[in-house]
Amino acid sequence: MDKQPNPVLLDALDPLITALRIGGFRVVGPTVRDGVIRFAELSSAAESPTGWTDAQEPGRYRLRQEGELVFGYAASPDSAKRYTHPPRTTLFRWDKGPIEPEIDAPPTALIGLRACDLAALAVQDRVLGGSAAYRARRAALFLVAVDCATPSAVCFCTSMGTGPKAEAGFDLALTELSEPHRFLARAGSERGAEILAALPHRASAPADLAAAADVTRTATARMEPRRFELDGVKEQVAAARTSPVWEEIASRCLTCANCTIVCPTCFCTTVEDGTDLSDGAAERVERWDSCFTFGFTELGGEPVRASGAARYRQWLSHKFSTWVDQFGEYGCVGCGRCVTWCPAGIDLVEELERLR
Amino acid sequence: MTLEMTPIPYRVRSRRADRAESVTLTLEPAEGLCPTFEPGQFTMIYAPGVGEIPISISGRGRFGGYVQTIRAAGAVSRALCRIEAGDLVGVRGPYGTPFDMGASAGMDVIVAAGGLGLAPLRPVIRELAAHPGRYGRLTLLVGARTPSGVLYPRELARWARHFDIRVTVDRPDDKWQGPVGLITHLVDQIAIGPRRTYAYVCGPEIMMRATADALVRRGVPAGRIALSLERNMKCGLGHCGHCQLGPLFTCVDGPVVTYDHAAPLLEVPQL
Amino acid sequence: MTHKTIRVGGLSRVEGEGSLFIQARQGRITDVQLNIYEPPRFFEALLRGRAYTEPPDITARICGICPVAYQMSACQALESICDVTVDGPLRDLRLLLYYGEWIESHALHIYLLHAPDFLGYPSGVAMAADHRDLVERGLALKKAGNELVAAVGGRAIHPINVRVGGFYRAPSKRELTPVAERLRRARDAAVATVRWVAGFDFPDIEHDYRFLALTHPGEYAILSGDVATSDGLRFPIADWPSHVVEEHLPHSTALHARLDGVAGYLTGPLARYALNSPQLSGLTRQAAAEIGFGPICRNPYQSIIVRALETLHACDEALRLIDDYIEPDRPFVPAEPRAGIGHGASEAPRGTLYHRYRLDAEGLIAEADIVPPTAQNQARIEDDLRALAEPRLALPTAELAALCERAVRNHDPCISCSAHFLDLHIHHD
Amino acid sequence: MSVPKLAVWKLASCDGCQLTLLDCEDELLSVAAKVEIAYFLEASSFKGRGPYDLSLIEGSVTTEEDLHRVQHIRRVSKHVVTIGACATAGGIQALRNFADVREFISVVYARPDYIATLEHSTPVSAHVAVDFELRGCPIDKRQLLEVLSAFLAGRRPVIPEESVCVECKERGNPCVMVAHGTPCLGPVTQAGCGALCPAFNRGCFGCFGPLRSANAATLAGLPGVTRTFSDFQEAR
Ligand SMILES: Cc1cc2nc3c(=O)[nH]c(=O)nc-3n(C[C@H](O)[C@H](O)[C@H](O)COP(=O)(O)OP(=O)(O)OC[C@H]3O[C@@H](n4cnc5c(N)ncnc54)[C@H](O)[C@@H]3O)c2cc1C
Ligand code: SF4
Ligand code: SF4
Ligand code: SF4
Repeated sequence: MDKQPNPVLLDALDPLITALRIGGFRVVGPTVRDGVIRFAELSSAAESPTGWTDAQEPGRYRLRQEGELVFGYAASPDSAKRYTHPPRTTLFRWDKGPIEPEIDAPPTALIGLRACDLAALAVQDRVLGGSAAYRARRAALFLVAVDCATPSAVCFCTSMGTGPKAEAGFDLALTELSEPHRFLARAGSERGAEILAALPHRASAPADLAAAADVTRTATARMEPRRFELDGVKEQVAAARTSPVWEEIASRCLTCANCTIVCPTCFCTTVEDGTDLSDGAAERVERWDSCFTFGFTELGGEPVRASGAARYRQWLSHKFSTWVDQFGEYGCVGCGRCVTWCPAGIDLVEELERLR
Repeated sequence: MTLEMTPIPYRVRSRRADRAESVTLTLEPAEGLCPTFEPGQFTMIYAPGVGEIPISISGRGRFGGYVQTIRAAGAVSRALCRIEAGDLVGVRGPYGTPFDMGASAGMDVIVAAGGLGLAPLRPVIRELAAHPGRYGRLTLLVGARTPSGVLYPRELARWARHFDIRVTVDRPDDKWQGPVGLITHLVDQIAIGPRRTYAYVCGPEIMMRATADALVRRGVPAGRIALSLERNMKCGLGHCGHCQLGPLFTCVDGPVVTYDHAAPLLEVPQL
Repeated sequence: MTHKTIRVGGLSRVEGEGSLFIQARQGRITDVQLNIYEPPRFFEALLRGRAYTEPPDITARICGICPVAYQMSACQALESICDVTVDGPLRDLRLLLYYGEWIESHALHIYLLHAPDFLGYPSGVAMAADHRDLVERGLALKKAGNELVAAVGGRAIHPINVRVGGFYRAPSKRELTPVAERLRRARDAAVATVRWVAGFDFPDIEHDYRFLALTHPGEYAILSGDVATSDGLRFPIADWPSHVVEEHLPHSTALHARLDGVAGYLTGPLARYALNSPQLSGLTRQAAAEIGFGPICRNPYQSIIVRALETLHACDEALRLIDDYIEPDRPFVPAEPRAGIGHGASEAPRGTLYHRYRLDAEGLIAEADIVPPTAQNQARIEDDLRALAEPRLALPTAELAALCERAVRNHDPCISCSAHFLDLHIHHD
Repeated sequence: MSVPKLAVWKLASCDGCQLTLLDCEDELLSVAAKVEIAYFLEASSFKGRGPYDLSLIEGSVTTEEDLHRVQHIRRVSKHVVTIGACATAGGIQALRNFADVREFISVVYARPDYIATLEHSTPVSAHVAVDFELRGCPIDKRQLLEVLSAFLAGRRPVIPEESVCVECKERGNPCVMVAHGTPCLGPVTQAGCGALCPAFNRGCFGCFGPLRSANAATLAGLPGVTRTFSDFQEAR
């Protein structure tokens, strides 16, 4: 976009949801379900987690009611990955030749993505951009980001340089402000600007902008205790390939793969071949895989990375070292999901510091 | 619409069971022409309903198509070995980095193959043999488990016109008169001018490392030793993650790499 | 011909593995043994020392055909110790789950195990070659039952959603809607099944059975009730041990049960029907009237009709429960353990299944006792065989053996269930 | 090609796994059209003679007689596939895979004498060569069908060796361990059930047995998990 119009104030989310639905999008946003924040299809803002916040620490996540914010929680177990890179897709059926299914890419508006989620999408774009199916699903997304106000105790986007404010890669971005409760909204794309212009809105005042800056300042300060120096990490991790620390981590790691599956940038997949019992037609399915599964590197019946230490090393080294070799950026965006959702509570930031 | 993960139907033009417990297929697209390839590249071959595996391209068929040699190692390769002339399989590719034929121009060339490693080296050898003037001394070292495990025996005889060929086996039979033992012994036996030698190596990983190390010991720079890595591959596109070796996705950054890049990676156990 | 021995090496189309041995001398049967050679699995022993929360998951593994029955009897016994009552929508959910198991188990027996006897096929699958539509109807009926169990219990075999006090998670009304759709079709299939099996050719045999079943004032008893018998006995479940005594017979890993000192009573569909048939759903009673089926049936071959009626009842009642279902506020009633003894019984598809537990103050199981229906029926099945075989000893052995095997199948014995028994013997030592 | 012969055998077990075959209501008749069900006592009085192309065995070996039976089955079968936790793990025997937690677990067993008894409950593979082991208590219907169609197509069954957590995340369950503090065996248990228990708000109790690469010692150290862990071993 050529010129950035001033952010405007929205008093409620419902008109946005309605406008997006009328615009042909399935609107997906945060809801409270079974004790966690989950993305689900929304028909109104009433389904949002208003007044809920989370407490996260390694291996632990709890929701509690506090405050009045709609987006007063940090990264949820869901990320945009499910929508751009679904857990399971049929690649083709084969009956004397391939029969490709339509790419399932319904226009979807994702509401509530954070700066780290946007950064993760940018990372995915670089890794999976060669895939036409990925591009189709990606192009079908309308992204409504929210500036992060309440990072959790595991977040470290400031260290990775990815947040907490949404800077780019969105159609719309909101800053949620209180007293009075309102959203400062800015467009990041033409279509975002169009939607915004059509919504009931008010002009913003300098005080609103100041309040928004304050949100980011407070959020940044919350992550200060966890801040670490990124410079040199790539080389240090590569140099630590034979460190005894990997073995020590492996004694705690369950090799369960939770960290990789929740990570918004982890992209590994496997394929499964099958035959239909009734008509004998063959089918090939692609599904999420993880460098933690035993057979991932199987070669001639034996895995190359047989030990848990080798598998943990692969995961951490990829995120902070070899990803940079391959794509010129880090594979981690600092969302902390892998830390919270690791049942053994392994904190990769802590491990990183020990490896340096 | 054809997506990158969807194989294209290829017909088995001919099938030959090799002495070496492998099967050599010539595959042609059911429609249209098959893309060009460079020595060292591979395709993903799909046995419908069974699975898809990477197989190196060993050459062009007489009427076009890819010649590919497959050994029955597991379920998918077994299914491919059972396939008959006229059957359809799926093919994606060619993929991967090739052996750099320009890099060895004007030099002595050593080609070292262990077992099935001769399959991806066949186009290299043919290229060298086709332009003998372009290169210096040509040496072909072949290691096999048994005498009958030596691939392409008839062609070997033909290549002898251009190459100094030496074959060694692990387990000789009664008729075997040649050398017995590791291919590295052959490296030690040949004359090498280290500053004007280029080597193409393919075989099991330990064989490649031992051969490359032996060459390095003889003074050949690691940057002039090309080898072809083998890793678990599901996509061939750098999307599935399985074939990663340190900073490399073996399917797109490899399989062919030079030893200066590979050595520090292969040294680390379970990388 | 004075001596005759009939052996059926591996009884087929029954659950679990057993064999049959009958010996005759001078025209009289001298020995009938329904051998349960299924190896013992020591469940009661295994339960000891374990937490009171565990029997629903562990005892389900006694039988893959009627795991819900085990879970229900176990929960009831344990809840009685914890002094917890599970009622309202949670009890309805339990009934739903149980009806699912009845539909599944009865459809399996009717279509795949029993009907082939009447139509002259070795199996349901073989029967499908000529009667594909019938077998498909049976499979669809069975599937409806399985889906109901899965919707409430998580999966069809060894459901995971049952706990002492209720469930881990209550299904939403929305989750039950598609099941209701299928059940409506299943109910039609059940009506058709009643009509179909009523037309079979039944041997004209009646036995003077002594029936035992649960009975409940509000419903055709399945989940709970008092124990009642056809000769007028009636007692609460807690009195079970003073009425039913088991003895170990050498030829079987199961025990024979005696009711007030007399062996040979029958539990199961015939017993339930005889004692409670007026409580069947209106549609079910109507179907019974339509085929001219009386309120009591003593012909073991016609147990297939009773199973068909019970299947219809289960579909009908399950539909009513889903229609009336209101999601409970909480999926379970908290149940704190204390020291004590508890009894539980429910009507497995094959009959009354009794559990007794003694807990210590920490809630660990000090003693467990399980009496499955097949063990109770074993003596009575042997009596049936005696009555069947004695007048037919002149028949060729193979033919008589086939008849005997068929007579065993009438009672749908579940040998897997019986096979955890030997430790009872150990346990009473 | 002649129609392959299928046999289904039962040792000490609850019948649930062979019932799973009969529970494939939509596929049963398709399967029956592709194979000859030559021996399947629970379903058929027809007892076809061997040799069989594929034998499915349910149940564990607990007696001398069973031992002879499995040897016989092996002799008359081209492929032997064991189905279910009893046949693949023999119940409590799976504990030997966890030598490091054995001591920890032994505290749980109030009656070591019974353990001695159950130690005689061994998986079929302890006695004869087995071509494939299908896990689960009970086995999963989709996986059973996959094994059958793989056998018919002459390929290796696609039974992923991954943790229940992978399926759990795929299904979109909240992690009961992290979000609710409920002990869960998912991280060290092989997938196959579709992460059923977490979907019902309870912890996995290990129906599909330990993951080949499981770090059980670590899980045992997490509070509240050991109890469940030993349970799953015994409950099988
Ligand atoms: C670049 C390259 C070139 C090659 N060129 C040749 C060549 O020219 N000729 C040749 O013979 N070989 C070649 N190979 C080796 C060949 O690819 C392997 O032998 C082949 O992959 C073996 O596959 P398989 O299915 O037969 O064996 P398997 O080892 O049984 O399986 C192979 C793959 O399938 C997976 N798999 C198998 N079963 C399952 C299951 N149940 N669930 C999930 N995954 C499963 C394995 O993890 C593995 O990734 C090459 C390999 C590479 C990397
Ligand atoms: S590695 Fe962990 S912190 Fe980094 S992006 Fe992935 S889940 Fe988030
Ligand atoms: S780091 Fe944690 S989440 Fe990742 S595999 Fe290990 S235990 Fe599982
Ligand atoms: S609930 Fe259990 S299975 Fe699911 S992710 Fe958590 S630990 Fe793994």
